Amino acid sequence: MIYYIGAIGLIIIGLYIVLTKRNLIKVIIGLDIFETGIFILLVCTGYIKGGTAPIFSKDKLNPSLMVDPIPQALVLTAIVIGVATLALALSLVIRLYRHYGTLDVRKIKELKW
Amino acid sequence: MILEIILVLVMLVAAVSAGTFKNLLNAVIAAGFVSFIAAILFFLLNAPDVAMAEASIGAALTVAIFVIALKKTKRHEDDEKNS
Amino acid sequence: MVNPVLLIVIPLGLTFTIPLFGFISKKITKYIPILGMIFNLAAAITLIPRVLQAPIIISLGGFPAPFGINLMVDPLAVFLAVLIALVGLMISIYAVDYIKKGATQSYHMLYLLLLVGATGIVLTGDIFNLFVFFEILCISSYALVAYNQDKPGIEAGIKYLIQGTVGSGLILMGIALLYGYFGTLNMAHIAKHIHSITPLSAFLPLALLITGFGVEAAIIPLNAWLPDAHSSAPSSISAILSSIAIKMGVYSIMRIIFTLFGASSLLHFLLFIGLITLLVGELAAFRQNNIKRMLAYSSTGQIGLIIFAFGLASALGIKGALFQITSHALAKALLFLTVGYMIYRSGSMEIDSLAGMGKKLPVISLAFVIGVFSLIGFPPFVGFASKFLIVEATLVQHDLLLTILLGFVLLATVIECAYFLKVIQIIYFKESNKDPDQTRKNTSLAVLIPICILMVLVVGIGIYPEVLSKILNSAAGMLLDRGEYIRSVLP
Amino acid sequence: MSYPDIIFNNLLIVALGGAFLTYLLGKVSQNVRNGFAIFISSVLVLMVAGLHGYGKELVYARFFDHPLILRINNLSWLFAITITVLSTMSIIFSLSYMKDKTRLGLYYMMMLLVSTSMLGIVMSGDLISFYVFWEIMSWSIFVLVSYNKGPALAAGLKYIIISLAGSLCMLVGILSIYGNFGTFDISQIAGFIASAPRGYIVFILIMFCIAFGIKNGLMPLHVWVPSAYTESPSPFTALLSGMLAKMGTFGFLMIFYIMLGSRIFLYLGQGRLSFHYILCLLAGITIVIPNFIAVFQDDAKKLLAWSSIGQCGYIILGIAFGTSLGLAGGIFHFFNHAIFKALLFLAVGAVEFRTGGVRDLNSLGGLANKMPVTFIATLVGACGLIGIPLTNGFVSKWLIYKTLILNGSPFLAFAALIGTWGSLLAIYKLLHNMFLGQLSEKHKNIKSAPFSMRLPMVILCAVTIIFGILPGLGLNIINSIGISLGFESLGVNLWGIASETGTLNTINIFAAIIVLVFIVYIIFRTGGKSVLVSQDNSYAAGAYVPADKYHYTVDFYNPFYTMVKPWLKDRIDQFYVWIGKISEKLAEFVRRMYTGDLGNYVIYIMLFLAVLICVQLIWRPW
Amino acid sequence: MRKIVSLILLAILLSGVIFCLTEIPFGRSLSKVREYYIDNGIKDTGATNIVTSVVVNYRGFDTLGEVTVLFLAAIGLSAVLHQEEKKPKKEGRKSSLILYTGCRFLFPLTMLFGAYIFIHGHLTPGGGFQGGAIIASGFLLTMLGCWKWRGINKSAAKITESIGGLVFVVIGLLGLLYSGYFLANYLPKGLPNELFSAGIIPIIYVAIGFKVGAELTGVLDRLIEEP
Repeated sequence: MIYYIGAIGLIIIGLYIVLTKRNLIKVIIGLDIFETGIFILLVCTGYIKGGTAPIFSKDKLNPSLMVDPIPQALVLTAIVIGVATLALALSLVIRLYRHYGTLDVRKIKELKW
Repeated sequence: MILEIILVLVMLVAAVSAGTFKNLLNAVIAAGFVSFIAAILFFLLNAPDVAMAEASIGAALTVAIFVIALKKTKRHEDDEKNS
Repeated sequence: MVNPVLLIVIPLGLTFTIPLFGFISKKITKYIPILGMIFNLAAAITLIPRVLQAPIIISLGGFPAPFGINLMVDPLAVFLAVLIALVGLMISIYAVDYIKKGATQSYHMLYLLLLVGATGIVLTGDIFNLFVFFEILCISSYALVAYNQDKPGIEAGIKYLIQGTVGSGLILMGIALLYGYFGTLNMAHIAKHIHSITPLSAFLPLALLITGFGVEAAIIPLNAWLPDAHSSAPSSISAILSSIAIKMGVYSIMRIIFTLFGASSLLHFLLFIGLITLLVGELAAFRQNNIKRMLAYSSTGQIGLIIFAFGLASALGIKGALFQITSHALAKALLFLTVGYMIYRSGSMEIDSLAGMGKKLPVISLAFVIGVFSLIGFPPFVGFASKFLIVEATLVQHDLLLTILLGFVLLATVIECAYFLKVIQIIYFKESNKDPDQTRKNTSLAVLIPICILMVLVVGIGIYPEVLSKILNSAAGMLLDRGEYIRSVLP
Repeated sequence: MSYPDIIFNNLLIVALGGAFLTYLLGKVSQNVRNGFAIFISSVLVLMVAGLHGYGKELVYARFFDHPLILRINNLSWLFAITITVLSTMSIIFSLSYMKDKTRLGLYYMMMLLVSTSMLGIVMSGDLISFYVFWEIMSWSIFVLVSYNKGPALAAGLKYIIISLAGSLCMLVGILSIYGNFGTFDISQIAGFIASAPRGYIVFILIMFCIAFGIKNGLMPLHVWVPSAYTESPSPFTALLSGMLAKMGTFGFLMIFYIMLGSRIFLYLGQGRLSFHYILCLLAGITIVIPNFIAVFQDDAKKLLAWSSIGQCGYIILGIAFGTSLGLAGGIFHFFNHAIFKALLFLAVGAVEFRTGGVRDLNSLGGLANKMPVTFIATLVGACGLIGIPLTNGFVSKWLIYKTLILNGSPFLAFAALIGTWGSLLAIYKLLHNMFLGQLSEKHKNIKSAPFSMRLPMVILCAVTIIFGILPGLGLNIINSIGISLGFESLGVNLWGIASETGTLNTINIFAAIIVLVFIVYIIFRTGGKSVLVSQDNSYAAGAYVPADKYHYTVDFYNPFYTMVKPWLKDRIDQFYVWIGKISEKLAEFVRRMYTGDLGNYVIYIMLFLAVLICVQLIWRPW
Repeated sequence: MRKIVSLILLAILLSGVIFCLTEIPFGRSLSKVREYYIDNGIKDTGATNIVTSVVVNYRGFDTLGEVTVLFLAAIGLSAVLHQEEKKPKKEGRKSSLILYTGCRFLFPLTMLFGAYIFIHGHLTPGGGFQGGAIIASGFLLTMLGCWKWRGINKSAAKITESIGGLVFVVIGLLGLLYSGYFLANYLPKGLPNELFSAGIIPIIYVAIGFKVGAELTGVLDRLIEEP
């Protein structure tokens, strides 16, 4: 249960940062936290109380208690996608800073209407 | 159980502070800390693979990329390039 | 017998080889996308007759449907794959000559990967796999929008990226909730059990997915990235974004609503969203003086029309929507390519700077006119056929409300006519104030070929729309019939 | 396979191919192209003439799974022959008129394309091909109207927007017919529609009438006409006013009497509220007001434009009134108006060509001696327009009056009469200000119109007079049309109509005119001679007045104008302009939604999500 | 103002999420496919680490896409940060001796650790991505700490990326060739818990490891070079 709280908390906090902060780096940090929250949520859906990791490291393991491996695979994928997006975003931010001299989204308004 | 509660609370606090820190470097470090605790939580959730991925990618590389980007741009949330 | 998975894998492999070729010679790299797209086009066309009998299920890794990932190749998917390959081929030919500066090698890789993502989206039958390919599509388009590193390009790129990432985060959240409910990712499997939970508790995943994909589909008010991205990207990228990428968002939304959730009663709501999108898009385009921005807003409007047609939820309506997708893809690609070349000539995106193009670039201007007429829906161009189908589909339902909404749709068409024909008058019947610079005179073949082919297609399909009728009928039927989908994936 | 079959099967192909071939030949040489354009148009005349009295239908293509049908009957034939003749005339006229213009290939191709699309319209046997040709015609007109740059662009834009609105209404009508009856074939629809509820029929009629009324310049929808007629090149204006606007007339005929049939159309609603009576009232308004607006125009083509709106009113009145006499009058007036209005526009074009593009009536005058043929042409056209006996206009107007009086609708008759006064004043102003009065200094050494301009004018004059003297030529066909549309026959002979409803015999009138002319001649001979006085020996208060001060064509009808001025504002046009302004403001407002602020955009996304959730929670669509 | 609006919107979202999560009991997986993977995992793929078998084999197509996304990030970065003229490398500042020695001492160990991780991906937790990330962090260490760092060998990194991707694709296509399914596990499964087992999984994971390492390193290197 507490994990759910953590996950939802991260999601909400992350989105709140994205929505309210004006600094692009802050926005990207918010996205990072948001995605972390989703990862926890996703892993939680596969959790089994008192279960074990889905690895047959030794023989005497109860298969019915192994947690669901699928969400872990998904999260693994999602983490990599997240870091890819993040790297691209930051490289764009670096270029943007060179063009505008600021990272304040209120001041980055060349394109509008 | 109590450990998990503490961890989650610390994580949320770190997340909030990542939002509130004016100094972006602190914010980034706080975000990395969030990922780090998330990795621990993953481990507690019997997801060692995810834990490793989160620790190595989320907590280490992400922070590194952030720091590099900060080095290229600026440290503080609302100061301008003086040029 | 060509395995549909090759449609995704061969271009992907070619992308990986591009750097290796790059070591041999820089020249080769820009022809590789053409190669891949030619293969895709041929393969997809060969798939059509088989798919018309029965949808093809490809289970990857040899694991049965709910356990492994499976490709669900139904007429709709094949049709869209053909469309992607066709437009992609045209634009890659165009790019051979158009893309000169910048990291050209990276451009071609990103472009090919974008098409891979689009093809994957239409072919896959697994929701998380859909998400992955969607990410491929989005990330490559973020990078491509910012390709020519100028001020607007970068700004548009970062804005697009932030909005897109929020959207994909929402999608991932929706997938997480779906997995929490059903413990499976196979779309057919979810669709089978979708009614095991109350609609009220299924609404959040639905809303999350619609919003997430809606960002890419550019439905009002999620389309804020679109005009910026389209106006500041290289024109070839604007073309591919406008004719393929946003359609993929629409496709995903439709897949989710029709097949995954079967939420057919939500479609009435969709009707209004489509109408609002249409009107706002056309009105916003009305007062633009940046030609590419105008085209971008008009794309929003056309998307609205497509969603409206889908919202009719009748076989005829869906056929009309698919036809509209086709016509808009062809016409808008044509428009962006021609406008791109005009801009490259005049060196400015202001509409007034296009004056006198009718003399300078006769063929290009003719292509522009044909594209515009097709968008407005004048016969005998392809746009007329789609508009015909949509109006017919609206009227055969004998619903007063629908007729009134249709009135608004046609009003939007009139607005579109107003601003587009103004541009045509400027191109043809205004004297250019400054003489063209003599440095770049000859229109290169690589630019002319795709434009001419698209022109021929726009006119040809417009004169003989029967060509697409068969596959579109079966595609519409397939999209409406969830049971068939589920049965064919999970026997 | 007889000749008519061959002609009929290949007519549109020849027309279309000729259009594109003309453009291509233009790349080779100018003269070849011009010659070929004339050749093609005259070939079309011959082909259509060969189809006289020939009825057939043929499925020439399929759109989706609907067959597209070509069909020809007397009505189509009458329209087709008029189309081809007029387009030939205006193309011949263009030879010298357009000589020094640019992008002539486009011009000639579009002229031929327009006539092709009109042939398609009148010969289309199903609603899809009707709509397709209609739209092709619309955008070709758009290209041709905006052909003269400058103010023409605004006119063209105004035209195409209004026209598109109309044709979209028509599309709605067509497809809703299909939705109800499942066919596009006009003759089949005629079978089905009898059983349809009256309200639905009225809806369909309104949808179609908007489109046709727009093309025809029916009163509340006429706003595009003056500017478009004024700005387009004169030969095309002749075609536009002569034929293109009349496509609306054809549409009215088609939907009222072919698709609905008179016995349904005439009994929609009862008494004064019946559909056709309301249409007649609109037509009456269209007759009165534009004719008087025309009186006060100073631009020759604008004047003619307004007066053709008025004349279209006569046509619609005759057609919508729905008696056999009225129908005959309407159709015949369509034909006559096509002829003499084209004649007038060509004449004005000739003057414009010679005087170097001067259309302002206040600065012209006294050209009668300089350009005699043009003057005669204008005179004949004017007589036709007013309806002087021995011109075709007289016959058709007489038929219409007769109908109105016989069927006892005094208001409409009065309106028609007033309209005639208006047109009389207007056309006399045109005639006088251009040809009579004082020749202004700068037109002293002006040459007569070139042959290629005189030829079409002469031909059209001849037609005008012939059909005035021998109206039976036209009335025979029109009578057969009326019969085929289910009206009782009129006793038509070569000299007119001899029936108990209305007797018209042009022989008597002819004799009377001869006698009258003789008497007048006698009177003038015996009466005091008028003495020509040189201008120089006339003095104003003892001061010598230079010759050009005598230019008394300025402010023609000024007192009358000051009298009725307040009633003659074109409020409808202002209304449309107001709509345009409003929509622009709206567009400007909507754009503001996209503030360049990224934060707002993300908020939009969350807003949409929240709205979706709320919709689901409250409305529960699923 | 903006804060209030966003709080309201997030509150709506939060209510919705909570409403949904009441339907998803915590700690009790509703998965319909879990048992299948747990039971047949070893038999199908031969990997004792079920997550790995899922990642590489059951859902290998996702992983291909995932690799592609990372690849995309790398080339997108090079496209966005592309410079026409190559400016001369600035001298990296001299770092202290201790740091320098420490880096040089740690770098091989990190490499080894990463390699171990992705080679044993099918037996123990971890795999190509984790290993690649660790390798990249090793390079990062040298970039930060080493004296006169003058960039990695770009072309080598490129070649590694391409080869890695190609290996993945080619193995998949061979599967299509042999057993008719893309990414089918056609190699001998071997015995569980042995290094050389699980058919194609180790090969793919090694390829992924190299690829990911090269890509992440390239990304970091590109970012650091950016003036």
